[in-house]
Amino acid sequence: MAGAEVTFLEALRQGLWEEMERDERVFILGEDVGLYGGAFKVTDGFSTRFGESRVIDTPISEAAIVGAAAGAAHMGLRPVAEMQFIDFISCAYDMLTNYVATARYRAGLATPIVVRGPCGGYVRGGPFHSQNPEAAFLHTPGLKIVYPATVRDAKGLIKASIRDEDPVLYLEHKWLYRRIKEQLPEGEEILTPIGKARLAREGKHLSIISYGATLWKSLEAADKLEKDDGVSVEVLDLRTLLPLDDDAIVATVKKTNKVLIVHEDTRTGGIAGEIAARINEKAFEWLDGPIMRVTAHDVPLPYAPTLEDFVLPQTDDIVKAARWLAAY
Amino acid sequence: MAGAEVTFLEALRQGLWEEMERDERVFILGEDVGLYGGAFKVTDGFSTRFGESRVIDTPISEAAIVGAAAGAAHMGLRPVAEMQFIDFISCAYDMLTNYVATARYRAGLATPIVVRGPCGGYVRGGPFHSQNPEAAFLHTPGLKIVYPATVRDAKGLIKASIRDEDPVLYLEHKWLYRRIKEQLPEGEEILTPIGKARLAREGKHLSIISYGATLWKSLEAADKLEKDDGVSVEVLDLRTLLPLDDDAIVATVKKTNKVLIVHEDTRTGGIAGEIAARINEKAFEWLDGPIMRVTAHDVPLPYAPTLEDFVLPQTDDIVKAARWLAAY
Amino acid sequence: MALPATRPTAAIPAGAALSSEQLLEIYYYLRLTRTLEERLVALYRQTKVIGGLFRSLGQEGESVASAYALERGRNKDILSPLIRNLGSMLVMGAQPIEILRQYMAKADSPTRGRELNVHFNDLEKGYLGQISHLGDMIPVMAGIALTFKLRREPRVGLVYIGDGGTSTGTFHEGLNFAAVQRLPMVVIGEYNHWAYSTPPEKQFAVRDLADKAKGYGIPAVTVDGNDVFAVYEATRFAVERARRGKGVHFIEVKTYRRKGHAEHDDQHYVPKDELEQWSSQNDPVDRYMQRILSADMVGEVDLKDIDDRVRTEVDQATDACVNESLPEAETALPGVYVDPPAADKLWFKSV
Amino acid sequence: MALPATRPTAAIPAGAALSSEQLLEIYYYLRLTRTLEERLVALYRQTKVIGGLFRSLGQEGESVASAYALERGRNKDILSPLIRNLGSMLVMGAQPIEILRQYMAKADSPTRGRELNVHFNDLEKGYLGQISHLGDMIPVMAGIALTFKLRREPRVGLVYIGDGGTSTGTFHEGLNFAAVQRLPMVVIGEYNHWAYSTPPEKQFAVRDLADKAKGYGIPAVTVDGNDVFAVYEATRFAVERARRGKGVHFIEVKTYRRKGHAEHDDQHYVPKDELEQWSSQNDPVDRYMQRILSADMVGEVDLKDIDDRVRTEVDQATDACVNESLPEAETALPGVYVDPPAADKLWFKSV
Ligand SMILES: Cc1ncc(C[n+]2csc(CCOP(=O)(O)OP(=O)(O)O)c2C)c(N)n1
Ligand SMILES: Cc1ncc(C[n+]2csc(CCOP(=O)(O)OP(=O)(O)O)c2C)c(N)n1
Ligand SMILES: [Mg+2]
Ligand SMILES: [Mg+2]
Repeated sequence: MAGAEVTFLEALRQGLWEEMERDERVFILGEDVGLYGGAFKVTDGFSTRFGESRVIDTPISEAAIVGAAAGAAHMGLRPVAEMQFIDFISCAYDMLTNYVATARYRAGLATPIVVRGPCGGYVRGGPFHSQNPEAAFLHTPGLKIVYPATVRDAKGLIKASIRDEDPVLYLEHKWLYRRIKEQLPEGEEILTPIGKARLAREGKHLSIISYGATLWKSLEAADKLEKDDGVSVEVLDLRTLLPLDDDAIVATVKKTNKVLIVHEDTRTGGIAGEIAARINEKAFEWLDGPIMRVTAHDVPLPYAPTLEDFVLPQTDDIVKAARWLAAY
Repeated sequence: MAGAEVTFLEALRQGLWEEMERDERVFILGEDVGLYGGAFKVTDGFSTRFGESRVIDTPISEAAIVGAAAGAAHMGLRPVAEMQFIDFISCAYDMLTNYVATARYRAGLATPIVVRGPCGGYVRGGPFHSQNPEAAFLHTPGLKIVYPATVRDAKGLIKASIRDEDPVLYLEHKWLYRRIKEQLPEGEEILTPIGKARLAREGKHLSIISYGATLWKSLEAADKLEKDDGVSVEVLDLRTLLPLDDDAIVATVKKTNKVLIVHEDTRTGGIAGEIAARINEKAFEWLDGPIMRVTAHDVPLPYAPTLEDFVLPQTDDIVKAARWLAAY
Repeated sequence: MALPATRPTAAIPAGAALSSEQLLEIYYYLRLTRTLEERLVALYRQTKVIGGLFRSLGQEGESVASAYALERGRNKDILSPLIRNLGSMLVMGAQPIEILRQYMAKADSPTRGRELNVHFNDLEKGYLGQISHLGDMIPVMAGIALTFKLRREPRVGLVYIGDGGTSTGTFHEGLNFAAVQRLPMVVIGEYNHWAYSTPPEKQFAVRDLADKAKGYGIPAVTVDGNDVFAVYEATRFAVERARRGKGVHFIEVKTYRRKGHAEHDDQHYVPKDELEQWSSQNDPVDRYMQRILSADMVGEVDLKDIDDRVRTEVDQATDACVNESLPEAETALPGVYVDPPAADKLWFKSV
Repeated sequence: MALPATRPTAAIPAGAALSSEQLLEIYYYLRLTRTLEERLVALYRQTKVIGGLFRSLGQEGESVASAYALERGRNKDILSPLIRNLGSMLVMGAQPIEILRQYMAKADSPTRGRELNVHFNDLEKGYLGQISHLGDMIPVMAGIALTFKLRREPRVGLVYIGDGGTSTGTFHEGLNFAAVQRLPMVVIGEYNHWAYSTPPEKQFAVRDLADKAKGYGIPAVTVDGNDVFAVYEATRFAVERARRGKGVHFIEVKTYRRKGHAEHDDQHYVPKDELEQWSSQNDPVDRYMQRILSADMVGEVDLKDIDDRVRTEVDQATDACVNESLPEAETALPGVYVDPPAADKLWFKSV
């Protein structure tokens, strides 16, 4: 039976809460996550319920936060480390890519940690509070990257990430926090499998592959194209970026024979490249047109609304690109 | 007139030396670069010639090395920062991507620094002395990445990087240091333009796009294919990875209609993806076969020769892949 | 650990050797900082400020006094402020209209709408804007001070770090490097009792930030950060010492962040009485006024004139820019590099 | 700053309370460390060692003594060694054959040929292998100690850091975090006079590593690192203190790296007389032997027996593995994750 409508942020909160109730090995550490409840209030009320020893306020030390999480994970705990803004994960880049991600492979060490934090733009955050770090970590065997776009997956993926045996980078788009709502079933446990994409919209003429905030802009564009142009667009929500769900990607390409990859991240070195390469290798013969990309422009994200709106991909950009590709 | 034969390492050394002789604003900082001359002796003899104030031994602090270089560059100096092994650049990831690369765009600050160091495998260095960091920085507007494969470019690109007005990551493959030799013309100044690829081998049937150590393995493969199969392979040496030379890439694709991208770096999230995406966008109609990749396997690089040889792309792998593509 | 809130209003230390013109100039910057921030709050409430708003209420004294101890002007000293060092930037010559334009992301703002609030530079005037990542400016300022040393220029670099910021790895690496190189650098550690919602005891296990200097082999002093004269004196001493080639100096200023981390923060985690005590009995501007008035070096009327002048300047600056336009969309593309001059405009913008 | 090279051979401190069995056990580990390394040098010269070879000659004392102060065995204390802490790992139960196999990248090495030298773990026995990136193990060990604290287990984490390693940001962040949390952790700072070719005065501006502890609000002690008893005593004190919930303790051991950074390094930058002095008059193993013999707690013959036993063990271990094969190529693929179980074998391997 359906429960009350909840926001993306509330669903994430519920998922964290349920896992902490379920498994006492789970604990949270990060800056201002305790009494204050985190910069975006994701852990609001947690320290009261679970105590300061399971909701640990740390110094401003991202490398120590991630490193300490790793050590605790080796000993059997299930740490969830918060980056106040995901932009600061860059300070833990060495610890995550060299220590954490390689631990199982090089030394047989289990390191089941979750590193999570608010990412993404469209919120006038400027160059250091709007970043999309997925591409910087895509190149890291040993790490998993999940990126929920829906309220349901916000909950289902945080729970799955905490239960995963390997380190997971959980990216939550702050533009979605309070913007989208959904009724979640009560009673039933929501777990979204890691590594599986989701068909967000069925279509015949063209496929859009996206995730996160641009998934919604892609869906908006799809509706517009259906209405205005009678073009039927399929939309695939990747949900997990590492490992990628090649089967789902190939399936939609083979179905529509045209693909547009949409991401908010800058173009060069963005994840669209990897996806394009895989489609080439696995479905080249099915392509009736070039794999095209709609992405941010290759600049640090500027602060002014006029600039940010231009730099980041908008629904109209997706519509224009899809129209061009459909007509190809 | 042609001078004596020099190694890749000696050419790099000469380039650094000449720039320090030419321009007193140029100075070097890094770990053990002074009296000791650096872990690979690239700066051997520099402190004697130029003094300790222009060849600065630093504490083990990669973020401080890069940050201090940036500050000095703002003031008009031309710092060349050495990472003892490029693997340790991960400790300066925040400083490079957030502070250095964005400085000009966000604040109009000139930051002409060079960050250089030995990278790459095939030398039994294990997971932390063999890394290929290019993909992790490809996603960084404001940074340039150069990767010489030849003795001439080792010299020409270090000189061009030092003279460039923007921050440059100069990657030198340690497997090439003493393995390749070349006669360099005396008297004439060698400057390799940043942003321009080099046609390393002309061919008709298929193009291999590569750089660094695998450029040589690709050339070896090309000779073998010519001899054994009569397949004429063109080989493009990228030389600069950021910004990529799209014109050169598109030109070779349009000429041979088949392309194999070869890099030593792990597959997922590697630079080949970006190249594949660009070819799709700019030369889709010219493709007579899928863009294929020969790369390392998606694991941290293991130490044992048997494992490393299997994980990293070898000449035979390139031969097999090219053969397959030629027959496509 | 809050300082005893009431302070003896001692006479002005002779050492300060500040003329009444200078005393009034300092007052001007204190007043300008506070008035300008109050104006920003008003604009914020009118949703004219695009992003967040960060206050330095209660910290204007240490910002202004520390910057005032520097040599200002072309090819003189350089400082790198934090988000609560608006006062320091104004002293170095940043203009109110530049601050207003930055916060409102105007086309004519120093960063042309690319960066926020006080994140901008003028190396000619002597300030280098911070980036958000705390600690990063310490190594960068070390590089600037290194340049002064290599060129044998009698210049000093001054950099601020918060009590929270001292926990970052970059703070450690940068300060250690500067100490080893004996660079002409002064670090102002701002003990303002909070790092967002985190109190000092959850940030470090030492009592004073000054204790941290012991690990770097550099001298340190702790001063009352709400005593303009104490901060000025300590900074001047440290700066001149550094200028003489004696190396890095650390100054801890004990002060208090009287507003939330940013305007959105309701400070529910802050003890109300503590807040009340600092604002009613330990306001740096009030204390400064008492001091200079009781020392008979300036008159009420002088201060009154400055208040009026400041109000006028802030009004004029506001009127001059509040209706300015935001940057043109495509101005987002140039200037990532010198070469290429602009980022590609993406294909879908023109199909 | 070299220590005065000759040491008074005082009687064994009563506090040590070590039985002659224990004294002999310590001697066994000292001898085993040195003999095993000499064997590795021989294998290195025969090019049987795949990568570089790192010696702890002159530092065996502090490694063995500090580890010996821990409670060993399942669910007991845990340490994280550096490349020169071979002795610490042996004390915790690492087997000579494991070390030999690691260096030779054998299929049956603890990491199955994936990682080098002493980079491997056995958390059951109580050691966590390092990664190359210096400083990273400090936060990781803090996380292990945090687990002990959260679970109220009477266990302690011990982690080593070199004089050079203390310059890293991760050292700072990890130690500060541990200090704030009052974790049961002991840090051994190894002042061995060199970081590759870099001397302490180019690494930091303090005299002793112990000075750095002052910045974290934790107690520190500096001991003669070549005095096995002094290191054992200091570590035992710090470990028990940590076990009682009193928090982090820092121990600086003054010692000397008598070989180059690695075998390839000819040490041309090292003053010959300094080297000679440390080896002839301040060798930790020689000093230990003098001490226990002069205290009449053991006899020459006991030591001789141990020397023979060690030689036999190292011979046997070598013979047992020297001709073992390297790992099968495709064993490189499994184990990046639990799920998926193995990395894809790339397409070109099978066309
Ligand atoms: C490396 C890094 N981590 C996290 C943040 C997020 N953040 C911004 S301000 C702040 C608190 C800073 O406290 P403090 O250094 O004491 O400065 P104050 O706000 O008190 O002036 C935090 C955690 C950041 N900016 N940089
Ligand atoms: C972050 C980082 N930077 C650089 C290196 C390269 N490196 C390996 S060992 C070493 C010197 C270490 O000196 P110290 O910490 O004193 O340890 P010791 O060798 O004396 O035992 C350096 C610079 C590294 N391993 N990690
Ligand atoms: Mg603070
Ligand atoms: Mg050392």
